[in-house]
Amino acid sequence: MNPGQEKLVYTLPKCMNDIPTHFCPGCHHGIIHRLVAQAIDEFDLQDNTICVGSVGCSVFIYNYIDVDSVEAPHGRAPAVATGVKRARPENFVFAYQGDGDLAAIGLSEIIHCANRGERVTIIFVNNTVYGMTGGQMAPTTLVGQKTTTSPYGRREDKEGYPLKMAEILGSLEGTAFSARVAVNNIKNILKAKKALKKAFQVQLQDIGFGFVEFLSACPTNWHMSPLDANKRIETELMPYFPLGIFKDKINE
Amino acid sequence: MNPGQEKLVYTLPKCMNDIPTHFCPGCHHGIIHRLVAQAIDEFDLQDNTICVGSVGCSVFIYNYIDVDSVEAPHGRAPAVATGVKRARPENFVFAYQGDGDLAAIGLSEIIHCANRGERVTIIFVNNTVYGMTGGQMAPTTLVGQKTTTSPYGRREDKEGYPLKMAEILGSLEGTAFSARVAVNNIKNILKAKKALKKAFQVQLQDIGFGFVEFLSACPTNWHMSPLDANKRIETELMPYFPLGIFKDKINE
Amino acid sequence: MSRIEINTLRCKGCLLCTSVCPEDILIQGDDLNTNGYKFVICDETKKENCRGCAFCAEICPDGVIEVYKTVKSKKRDS
Amino acid sequence: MSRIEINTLRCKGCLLCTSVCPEDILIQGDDLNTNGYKFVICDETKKENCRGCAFCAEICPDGVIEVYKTVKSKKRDS
Amino acid sequence: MSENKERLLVKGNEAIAIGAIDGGVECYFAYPITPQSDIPEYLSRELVRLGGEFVQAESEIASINMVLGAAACGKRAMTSSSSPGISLKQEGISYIAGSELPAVIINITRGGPGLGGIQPSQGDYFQSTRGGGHGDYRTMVLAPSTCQECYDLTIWAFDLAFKYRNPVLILGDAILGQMKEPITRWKEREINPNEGAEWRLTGKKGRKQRILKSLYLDEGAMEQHNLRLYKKYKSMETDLKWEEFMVQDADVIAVAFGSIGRIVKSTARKLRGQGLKVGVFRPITLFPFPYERIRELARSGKKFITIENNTGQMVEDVKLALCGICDCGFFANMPGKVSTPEDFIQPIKDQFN
Amino acid sequence: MSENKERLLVKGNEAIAIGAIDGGVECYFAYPITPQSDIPEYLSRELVRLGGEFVQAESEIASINMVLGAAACGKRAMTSSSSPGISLKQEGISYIAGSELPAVIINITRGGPGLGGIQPSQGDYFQSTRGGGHGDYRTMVLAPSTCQECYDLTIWAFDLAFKYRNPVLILGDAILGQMKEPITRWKEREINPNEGAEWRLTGKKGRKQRILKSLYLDEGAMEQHNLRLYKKYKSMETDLKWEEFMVQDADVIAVAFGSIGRIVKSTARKLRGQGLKVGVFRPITLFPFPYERIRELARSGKKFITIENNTGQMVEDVKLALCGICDCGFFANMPGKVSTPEDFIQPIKDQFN
Amino acid sequence: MYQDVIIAGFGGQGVMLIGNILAYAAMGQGLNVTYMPVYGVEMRGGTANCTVVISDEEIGSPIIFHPRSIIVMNQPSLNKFQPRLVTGGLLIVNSSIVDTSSVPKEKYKTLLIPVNNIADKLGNIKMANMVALGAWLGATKAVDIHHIEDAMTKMLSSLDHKLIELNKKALQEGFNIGAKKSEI
Amino acid sequence: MYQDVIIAGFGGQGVMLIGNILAYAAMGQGLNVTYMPVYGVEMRGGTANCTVVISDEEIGSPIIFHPRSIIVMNQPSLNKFQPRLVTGGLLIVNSSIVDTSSVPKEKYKTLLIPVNNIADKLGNIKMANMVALGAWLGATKAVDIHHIEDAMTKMLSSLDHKLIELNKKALQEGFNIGAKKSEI
Ligand SMILES: Cc1ncc(C[n+]2csc(CCOP(=O)(O)OP(=O)(O)O)c2C)c(N)n1
Ligand SMILES: Cc1ncc(C[n+]2csc(CCOP(=O)(O)OP(=O)(O)O)c2C)c(N)n1
Ligand code: SF4
Ligand code: SF4
Ligand code: SF4
Ligand code: SF4
Ligand code: SF4
Ligand code: SF4
Ligand SMILES: [Mg+2]
Ligand SMILES: [Mg+2]
Repeated sequence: MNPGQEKLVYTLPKCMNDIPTHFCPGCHHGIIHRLVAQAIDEFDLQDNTICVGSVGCSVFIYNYIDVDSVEAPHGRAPAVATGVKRARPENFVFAYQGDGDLAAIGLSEIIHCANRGERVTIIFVNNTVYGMTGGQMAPTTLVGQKTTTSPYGRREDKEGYPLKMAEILGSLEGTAFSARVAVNNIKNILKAKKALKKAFQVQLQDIGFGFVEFLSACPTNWHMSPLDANKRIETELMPYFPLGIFKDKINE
Repeated sequence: MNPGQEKLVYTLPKCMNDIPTHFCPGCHHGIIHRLVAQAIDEFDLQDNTICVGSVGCSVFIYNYIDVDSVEAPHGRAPAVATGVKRARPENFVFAYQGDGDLAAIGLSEIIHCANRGERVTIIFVNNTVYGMTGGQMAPTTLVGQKTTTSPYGRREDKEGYPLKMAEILGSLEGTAFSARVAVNNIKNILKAKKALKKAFQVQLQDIGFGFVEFLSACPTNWHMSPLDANKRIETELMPYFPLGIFKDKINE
Repeated sequence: MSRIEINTLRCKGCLLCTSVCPEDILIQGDDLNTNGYKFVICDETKKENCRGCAFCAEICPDGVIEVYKTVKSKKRDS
Repeated sequence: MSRIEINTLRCKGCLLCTSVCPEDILIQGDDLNTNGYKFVICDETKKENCRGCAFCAEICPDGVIEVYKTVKSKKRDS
Repeated sequence: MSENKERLLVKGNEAIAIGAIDGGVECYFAYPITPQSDIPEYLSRELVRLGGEFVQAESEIASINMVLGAAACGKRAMTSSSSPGISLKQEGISYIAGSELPAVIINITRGGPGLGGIQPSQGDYFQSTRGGGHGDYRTMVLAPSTCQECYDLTIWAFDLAFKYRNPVLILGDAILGQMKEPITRWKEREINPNEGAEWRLTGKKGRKQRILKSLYLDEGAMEQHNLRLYKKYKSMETDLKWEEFMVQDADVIAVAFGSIGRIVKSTARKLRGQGLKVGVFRPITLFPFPYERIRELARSGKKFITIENNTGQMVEDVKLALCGICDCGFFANMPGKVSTPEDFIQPIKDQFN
Repeated sequence: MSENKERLLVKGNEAIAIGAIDGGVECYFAYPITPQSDIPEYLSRELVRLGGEFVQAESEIASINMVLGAAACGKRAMTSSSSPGISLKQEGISYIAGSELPAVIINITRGGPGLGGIQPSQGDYFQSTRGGGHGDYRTMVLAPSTCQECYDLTIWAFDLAFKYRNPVLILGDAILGQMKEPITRWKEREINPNEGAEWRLTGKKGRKQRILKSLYLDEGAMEQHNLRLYKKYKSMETDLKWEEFMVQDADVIAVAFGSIGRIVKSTARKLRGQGLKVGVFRPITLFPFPYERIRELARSGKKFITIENNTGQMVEDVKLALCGICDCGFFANMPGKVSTPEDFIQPIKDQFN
Repeated sequence: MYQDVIIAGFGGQGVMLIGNILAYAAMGQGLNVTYMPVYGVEMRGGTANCTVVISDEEIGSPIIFHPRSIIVMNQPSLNKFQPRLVTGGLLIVNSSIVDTSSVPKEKYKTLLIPVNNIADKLGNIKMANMVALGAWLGATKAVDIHHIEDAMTKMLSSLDHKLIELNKKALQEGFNIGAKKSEI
Repeated sequence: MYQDVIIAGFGGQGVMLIGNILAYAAMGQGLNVTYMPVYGVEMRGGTANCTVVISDEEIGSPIIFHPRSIIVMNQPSLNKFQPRLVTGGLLIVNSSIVDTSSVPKEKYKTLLIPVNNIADKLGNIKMANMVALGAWLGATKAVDIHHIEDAMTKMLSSLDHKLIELNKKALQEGFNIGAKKSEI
């Protein structure tokens, strides 16, 4: 290419459909969707992937990422993914779940899936609320945080402390990779990409269960502007939900 | 009392009914039932206790321990106990669950109950199999152990490793006491009594959730004589499931 | 001499008690009870040694054993 | 000079892009698009400084931005 | 509607929550799901303020089992959800029925099957009236069609639950849950400290142990238990409830429940305007079902058409009522289709031929 | 029964497991529960030996959802359980039906409600035939009455599941699951690698993306979906199946299914011995139900009695069939009561008056 | 007395609020009323709408497929609901942002009102919804304006007094326009 | 040809095994047969029983409330099942451990056989069940003994040859006694 010549350096990932999203302004789901799609492209997996969608604001993931997809009932994506992977071990299988989905109703399924060491990759979007249903308390809601069902703020002696899924799953033998990342700034986005890559690799290399927890903003239900919500990730979420890698069998 | 005079030093706890048990010969459920009953007597709780039974070989606990009782569906005792305790915080509430009940179908309920710090006490009997239904694999079945549904032995790469519930629950903020004990010999029985006492105290003193995991023999489904089964507790279970206290807010 | 009472009708012959008795007093008998179990009995030759420690009763899954302890004559009344 | 293209119809005016642009090129405009959002535009005065770093595009939740980089003339062709 | 009392403009969901409060609910356990989340949102605020217990459970299964626990203590306990969530509660509901405990369960349905959608639908009629769980049990089922009824029937539901020691289900849909209408509160919240004193768990102090369970293994015990339950379900017929709207002189009676019931009333008014004698029969208790009254009306020579927002469920009950007298027409408003009075004009007219 | 082929003496549960293997099951997911645990026990050994997948799931919910996943890949997938476990699967079954996926679900029932007991019962008829889950869906329901039928119908169930892309339920009880009887295997296990090639998920290589889901939010979409499903359920009537036993000249026909069906046949033989012309009609497909054939028989003047091991469920279908022609007697053998042919003699005799 | 209306616009335009105020006012006047919002994920799309039915008789259906009047605050709402309006029905259009050339005028009683601009002039573009509601009232006289004002005071109680007064002014302004325009 | 039998005793007495062998043998002989065990928690109690029905016609009920014959290996089983035996039915009692004074003799064809002692004498008390099965066969002739032997060989395949031979001997011994006693 000649100097001065223009090159398209950033556009939608190949496996993503070029359509408007249904997300609210400033919702991180959109960013996370794209990171997942980039990873699929990077490993050239579009033709070979089966996506397991879940119920939550990400319910339309199959509209955005152009891969074969099946819809799991609320919380059951890890079980559905297990069924898919056992049926077609030759496929790359990932599921995408919210924090209500994964840490509340689906807690048993995710732990057992990880513990069995299923060769699947789980993308976990922790936005500390039930987004889709209008901002109710989630198992990851911070202590003191007001939601529509914790109108007086989450009380640690009644509702307990937020669950740290990346740590809990990281402690299980079957988990080959577990990390917590964020997409609130460019540095963290780069780290998130690396983590995603590893969570893909542990499946592709038949090592075990792969897991990435994303801290994610929900401006709508946090009742914040998108920019303030984005800031909250760092100021309020990270102190309780530290970013980091909690298990990495590739580097062991 | 005069020297040479006789004194009854061991008989059934006051709150236990004097009836034959339905357990198989050498089953530890019988010992654990009695330890629980002794603790109830010790704290003088018989009149004030509500017991939540579960589904498993211990399903008839209410026939043996003479306290008000309600029967929970398989795995849901922690949720039922939550309902009971919220309804009647003035009562002492305990549930008694097997490993299939607590660590398989009821995993979500026990973790959330502990995480909320519900003021209830959970007695967990880990005999590494589904006793009542005839010896199927449990989440606590040891790697390599043959059961009726793991006829080739539990395979770590397909079924994963046994879950260590006392450790997992101990790691949650809401848990005030968590320990693993055994009743295979007198020394361990004494330790078990102490642990039980603390698991009662954290509820009585409104500190949080109390949990005791008992390693328990199931001669029938281990296809062992009662004595051999009793030995297996030490030779095979303890190396993987170490006895110990994993959380103790009383001593903190 | 302390002593134990065995409710032989309820004994299931699991022998756990035999594994903890410091004096090896408990042994399996030859008879079946009405439930078809070979219940344990006291070894008549050792019976006298019973310490009343209640280990046997503590471990018996079926609550079959009651223990009577005799206060040692050396001790003062209390 | 590198440059970006903004699909203003799809922009939701969240302004995340403005928070990461090292050159502060992106600003909120005054107009609403057909979805009722005040979409972002390039600050015409700073536009030229665009580095083609694609930070804005990386963070945009709605995939609104495409980035075209101009190969620096100092570098050799590759 | 009393003109003197203050009227509140509230959603059906809120009317249910307010009805629960005035009906004396002490413990409420739920898990969010559209289109009923206003109920937990309201009660997390108001019930907690009044000193009641609200737990947002980790799942629908946990919440129904918390209800079981609180109900065993003789408390007025409630849970609410929507179709898929209610499916998940089926095992628990069966246990509550089997253990003969009182409980109020709200189902503000959505369209199914599966994830379906949050549109109005009456697809859960069978599940509600035939005991979607296992075993031969029944829940009482009440179907409101206005916000006022949402309030009234919730209060009644608690009374019935304790009268029969049985779960009582309120079956609404997205229209009822989401629409706002004025309601009048007519009941003061009161908690009866002696309710269930004969059977509830309190610790056995001063009396014999109580065991609340559904396990019956001894020979003949389960048979007896089932027979007793069966008789209890039969006895519920003393609490039948329905609305008759212009049936007296009607030639054709449209049978419809819940939100469709009110919409069909609009249709009937329109058709009366066209000179057609149309009446509406709206069952309010879906179980027990007012078979006898329908049979009576049929004997007087009227024609029937059932209209539902599903592919045909209550129509079976109407047919069972009409058995041997006449048949029943049926019009299926497909789940997901938002119905308007116009939709039902032709189907009803067709009955006149 | 061919006398040449080797006969195996197996439990009904095992016959189902063997039927699953010969029917080409590739993935089986289950959770233990009496009285069906022989199925996972058999398949954990034999299916795994043949290279199939068996996962003992952590719960009934997980297992039905694993079935959903495997079914989405076009595999012959199965789960089995018993009443309370089946209640827990209702949400998943509704999703599978809503997503139009093939699956075989075995319910070897116990007595309910609640924990109930492991005694024989037919208390889950409504749940099975009316879609115990939410929404307007149906599962095909097959009711074997011998171990041979356990085997035969399991094979057929897989074929039907793929034919209709719908869950097919086998409804047995503790008698059938636990009794041993000789069976003859007549089918070789074969796996069709192209089954479901038009819709299954394999990765999109070489074609457009496929989405298997039950969510329909766009205006009119759910309505259309429900309409299509409704038509599909109607079309299942081409696969109706039942047994007629001495009905030709019968004055009274006893209608009974499953294990009760075979026991009533013994009663009929006894009554024939007493000179009473009794026949037995045994529906084998419970959904779709053979309404038309029963109606036909009724038109020829026969009397009917339904006998069930519950308080009256299938009798509603028989009544719906007979609607307007005649009524139907009913005898309830209470769940938990182990029935013998003698129990039914008097009730049937009573029909002759 | 019977009246129904569908009110539709962008999420931020306050269409649900004026629907609520209208319903509340109707109740205050002793009428029967139903208010039916869209709900759930439908709201994520960025448009919102609600239906209000007012009557002195029992109200059957709270859902109206062919409304007697509609208030459309943006283009997509016009496109969606105008075809369903009954012939001769009342069509109130926010002409500040809707392409008025696309508005059919013959079949309906059409009021093109630049509610955004009017509100802007009054001091706050956010009150455009009140102008629209006022216009509808002026045209239909379905509910007394003082009941609307009471309802408004109750619903906007979190705002300071001055803002409420401004809102009332916007309502009145709209009412006047509506009344005048519909006389023609 | 029709025959049914309930076989009952303690868990360890092998009653399920002989029920299975009998069913298997009947199948080998080309007959229809059903075998119905008790199952689940009922077995925890320590007693076990099963029902075998053999017929050359289709078998309706595998469950028999009034059996034509019963084999009771212990006292509780006698107490439970004897009252249900049809008048004139065959009652085989393990008289080694059952209180024979409690056995009614007139109403039934009663065979008191000390199967424990016989088995013990033959070398292993565990074969008492085979003696009892043999006795039943001797009395009923329901199935050819060689089919029983085939079935036994198949079912006991894990045992060594010598033990199988011993079991056959026990069966034969029982058969002889049963045949002889029932001639009387
Ligand atoms: C069984 C069941 N229960 C409840 C719901 C309602 N529901 C849909 S999404 C959701 C939670 C969404 O929260 P989360 O998983 O955190 O995802 P987010 O929307 O925040 O991304 C709930 C409770 C459902 N669809 N199914
Ligand atoms: C929903 C449901 N699923 C399954 C069962 C069957 N079941 C009864 S007990 C049990 C497991 C028993 O194992 P465990 O909890 O370990 O207790 P144990 O008998 O070993 O003491 C199972 C699976 C049931 N009753 N309900
Ligand atoms: S509600 Fe929250 S999570 Fe859902 S789309 Fe909006 S911002 Fe995103
Ligand atoms: S099966 Fe196992 S756990 Fe159950 S009673 Fe017997 S020995 Fe105990
Ligand atoms: S009390 Fe102690 S010494 Fe006496 S028999 Fe028991 S264990 Fe042995
Ligand atoms: S421990 Fe108890 S049951 Fe076991 S042998 Fe000893 S006395 Fe008998
Ligand atoms: S590419 Fe870089 S410099 Fe250019 S506008 Fe985007 S963030 Fe700014
Ligand atoms: S990040 Fe994207 S959607 Fe947000 S303002 Fe920038 S371009 Fe618009
Ligand atoms: Mg969330
Ligand atoms: Mg266990």
